[in-house]
Amino acid sequence: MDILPQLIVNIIIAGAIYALVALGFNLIYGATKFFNLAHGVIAAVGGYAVFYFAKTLGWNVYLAVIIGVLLAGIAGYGLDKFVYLPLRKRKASNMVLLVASLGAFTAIQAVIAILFTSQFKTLSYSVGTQRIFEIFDGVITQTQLIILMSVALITAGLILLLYKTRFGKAVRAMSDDEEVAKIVGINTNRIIGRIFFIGSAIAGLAGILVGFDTGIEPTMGLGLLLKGVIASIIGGVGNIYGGVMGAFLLGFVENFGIWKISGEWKDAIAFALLIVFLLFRPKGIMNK
Amino acid sequence: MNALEIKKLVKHFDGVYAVDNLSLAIEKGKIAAVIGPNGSGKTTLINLISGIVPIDSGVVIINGVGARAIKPYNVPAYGITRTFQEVRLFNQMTVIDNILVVLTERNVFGALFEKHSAHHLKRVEEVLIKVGLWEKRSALAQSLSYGQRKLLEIGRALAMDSEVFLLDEPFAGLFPEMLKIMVAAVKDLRASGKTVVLIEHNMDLIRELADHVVVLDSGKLLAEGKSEEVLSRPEVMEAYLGE
Amino acid sequence: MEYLIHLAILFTVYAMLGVSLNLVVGYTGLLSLTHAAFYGIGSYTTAILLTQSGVDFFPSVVLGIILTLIASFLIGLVLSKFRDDYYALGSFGFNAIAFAVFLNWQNLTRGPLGIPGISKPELFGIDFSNNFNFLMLVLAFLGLVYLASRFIVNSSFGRVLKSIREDEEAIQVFGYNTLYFKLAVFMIGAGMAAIAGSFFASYITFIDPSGFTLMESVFILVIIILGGLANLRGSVLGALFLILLPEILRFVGFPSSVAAQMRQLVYGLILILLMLYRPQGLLGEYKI
Amino acid sequence: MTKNSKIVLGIIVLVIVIWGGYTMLRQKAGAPTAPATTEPIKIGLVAPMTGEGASYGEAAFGGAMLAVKEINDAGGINGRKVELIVEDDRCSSAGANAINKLVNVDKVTAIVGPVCSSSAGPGVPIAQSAGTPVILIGASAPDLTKVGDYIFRNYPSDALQGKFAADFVYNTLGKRKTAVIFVKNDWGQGIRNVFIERYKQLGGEIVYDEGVLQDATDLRTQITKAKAANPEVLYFPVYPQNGVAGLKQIKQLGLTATVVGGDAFIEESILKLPEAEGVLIMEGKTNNPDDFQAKVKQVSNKSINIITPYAYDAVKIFAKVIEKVGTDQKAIRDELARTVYRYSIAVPVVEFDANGDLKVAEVAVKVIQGGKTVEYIR
Repeated sequence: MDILPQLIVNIIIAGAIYALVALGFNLIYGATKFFNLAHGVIAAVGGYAVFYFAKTLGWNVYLAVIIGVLLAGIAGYGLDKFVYLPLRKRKASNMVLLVASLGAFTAIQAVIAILFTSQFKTLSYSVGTQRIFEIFDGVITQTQLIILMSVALITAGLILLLYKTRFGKAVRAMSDDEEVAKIVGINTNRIIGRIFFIGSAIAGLAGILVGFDTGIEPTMGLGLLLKGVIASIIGGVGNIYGGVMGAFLLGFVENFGIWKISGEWKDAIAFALLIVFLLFRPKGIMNK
Repeated sequence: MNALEIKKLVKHFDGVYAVDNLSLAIEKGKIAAVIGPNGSGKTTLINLISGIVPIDSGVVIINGVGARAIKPYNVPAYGITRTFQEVRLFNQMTVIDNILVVLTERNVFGALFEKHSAHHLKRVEEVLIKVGLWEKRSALAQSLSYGQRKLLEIGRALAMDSEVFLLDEPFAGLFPEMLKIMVAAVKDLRASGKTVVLIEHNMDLIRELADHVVVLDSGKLLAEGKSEEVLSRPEVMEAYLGE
Repeated sequence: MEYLIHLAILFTVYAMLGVSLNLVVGYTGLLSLTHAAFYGIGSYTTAILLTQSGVDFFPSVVLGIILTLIASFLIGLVLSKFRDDYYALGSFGFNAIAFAVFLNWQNLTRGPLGIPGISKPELFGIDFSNNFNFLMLVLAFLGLVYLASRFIVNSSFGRVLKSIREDEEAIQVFGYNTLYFKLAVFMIGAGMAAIAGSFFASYITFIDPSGFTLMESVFILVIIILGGLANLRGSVLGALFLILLPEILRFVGFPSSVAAQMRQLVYGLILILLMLYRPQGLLGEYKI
Repeated sequence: MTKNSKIVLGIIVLVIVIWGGYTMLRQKAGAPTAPATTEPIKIGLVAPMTGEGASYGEAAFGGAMLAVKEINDAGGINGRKVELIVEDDRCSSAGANAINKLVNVDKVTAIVGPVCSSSAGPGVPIAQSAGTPVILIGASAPDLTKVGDYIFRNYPSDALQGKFAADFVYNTLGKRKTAVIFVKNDWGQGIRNVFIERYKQLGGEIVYDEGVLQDATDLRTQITKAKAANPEVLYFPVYPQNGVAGLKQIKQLGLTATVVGGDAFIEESILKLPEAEGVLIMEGKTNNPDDFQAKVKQVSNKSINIITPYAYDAVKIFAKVIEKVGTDQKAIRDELARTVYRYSIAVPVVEFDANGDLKVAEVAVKVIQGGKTVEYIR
């Protein structure tokens, strides 16, 4: 049996999940220029919100998904409002923001574990009936197709948002030079707040979809975050296309790596890729 | 004899020539002013000579020694010291440490086991008194006023006792009192036979100080020569004031 | 009392880790998150030599330091190309790779099974399997590490390190090849971490890869940020506080099943609040 | 230099003070203090209450709590209540802190746990040297009980499960080609080593053998590789988080080999998974009946899994022994070594061998059917 076709599909699925995380992460990085480590745990917030509303309260799943996405967005917005914004006002360095986001990560993860226990949970117990599609000898499930389509839609949506709206213009002006943007009258803090909302909502969606595909646990954020960050950096941090490209490249290298070496080395392979990029192409594939 | 000579120096950023086939010679023991509109390549020139920015092509000859690739940490070995346009001090260190740090061993093990000789401390004291910061010696550099920071930076350069000093806008934004100290410091350098290359916008100061003037525009040499002669040329004034 | 001695030994080990990391992070401004890797190399060297060959404890410490110096030389060489948050990420990557090696190089490390039965040293007829004697021994070594660090930061070398932290380019044009300085301090810090690792392995008698994860590096970083950057006493204080805090929480009597998550929550909040109100840490002299 | 000498002086003073205090306290500690008979009997529980293994800690907590509640509701042990002191070990070397505190500060009579070998490794030597009896409830690394005579385990060691699985696959199922995907931690690695050694010894062929990280949920490529090796059986000792994802992916990728899991699969998230239907489970015959689980749920509404009944049993066994011989730890140890306990939930009978491991531990083969495990019948 030839495993190559399935391997390629596996790469696409893994890449799509990383891309979902990287998209929001990159958006936020583009506007704020710091590594928001709390991004990973926001994904868990989305997943657990759906778990609570759909499983515990028994609401309609679609409604729960919408609430989950919104809640994740609000959580991100709140973090910005109460932690990052005061720090920015104090002209704190990126490192301070990084460490603060690490604190937020740890704290929120603990809260989730207190509320929901640490047990691994899957959002869909009914995936048995899920349809499976075949593409050239490789199989992909409905959820995974939805993930893939979400990546495409969100990428397109973000491009539209950034290049076709006034809001997007302001965001780009700010990404280029925050000081200049302020001078021309852009309320940068309000824009960053909204960016946090959007980016975090995307992260929430990532958490929810991962929850449907495999499952959720309070510690899920770290793995997602690290892969998302690596994808962003090798793709070109702050660059929307770059994050997506990086995600698929990471999926490719990881899966080829564990095909040729062994699954135990997966994380090491991912980080080795990161270091290689930092050394030889620190700005990523897409950025000059 | 020329203290500093550059030949056919080229540097471009993303296709834009910041320094374009520039050749210059600066005589030892003189003050040379580099002028030109913003973006004419003045700071890039200093960055190239001090190795902060790698050279695309061309040669820099310092005290008769030619170099194509200059590493920043080799610059003092060529006898060059510089200051920065936007003052770059070691902010969270004391005033005295800001100067002491440039006087010590360059070698890791040497630095580790060095004991400060009275000689070093005496030198720091001399310099700090000269720039009027001796009283402030225990303050953190970040707590100084803008003018004091500029003076501390020039003090740090003076402590190096180099042959050639590259000063990037040393007088900009100084109040008269501090300006006086700064002008005196620069004149002292010339008096002790050092060479000074400075970037400056203030014409009165240039007339007062400079022996030699270099005019740059878009990375190219527009004019060069004795200051009174160059500054009286109409095309120079036009290029300069037309910015 | 045995319990207090136990905690004192752990505190001493972490104080060593904190002091050594502070040389790198606090004094030189390199946000290294790979300290647990060096700690691990020291631990594993001692553990393997003590259980599998007849080598004594002290020679094993020396060998651990040598191996760590080699590893830190190579890692430091790569990391010296990076700055700030990229440095943090790159170093994070090396910790992940080191963890993968501990986990997967089974012929050497026994992988996830860990190495049991590590013995305690004996010297000049003093038997250090008595915990109290052992404590005195580690304390003595902490003293040595502390004095060495003190000597380093007060030397001209230390002054150059601080200037690298403040403005690396500016100190370069004064003739310092900063690469050598950064490498030197990185290796010194790593070597000290290896000493801490050897003592830890010997004391705890059992090590496995789970002690040298990314989160362990983060924990050491939290120690020095809390205690204060560029302040050696701060690192000792930070270690004392963070080792004692969870133990004190054991006595406070939260509802048992929540207490541990509460502790994580407290860590997270400490980080956020410190960054908001005292980014240089309790005794710190330097703000990141 | 003055600062340095101050510090040296400070360290010396500190050393002297600690040393002095220590010797004084040690002398005091020697004096026997007769405990008032109404004082509660303290039993420690060491389990991961945070970190990746937290669901096991919660599960152990529920079981132990239920046992304590039942004992106390029935009037305690000889009139003395039981107090459970829970310590977190994060499945890490913090187990040494936890056990140290229980032994030296709380002065517990006995310890239940740890659940993880990575915590028990550094932890149990402390209990052994202090002479505090321990019943391990999940830490299954074979070497642990060999640390000393105070260390017991009511949970079958890894050796048993892996060996039994190999025999079962080779003899009962009659399959000769097996792929192994295991979780890369002490538990998974231990089982895998024993399995492969035994299976090869029997004459079987291992066509694929790879570990996955404990937090891995994308096992597609490993499964794809395993499938390409055409195994008849997939031996799959992984944790629930790997299992939920992995079992789904096995179905999706169309790997049709018989899946044989480890006892970690006995957990709600796996059992309720449609893809888990028909998966075989090797378990050191753990009973975890529904009515028992329902009772646990009344005490703690957190995770319940395979560890829960072991934690329950361990507390109950200690209670019975203490009832008989009192709180003298040496007596407890001696009594444990010869006790035969027939009321346990998890295993039919608890009787320890010379190592302190279960003398008779049956391994059962179960199959997941309709959200539950049922006896496997060929």
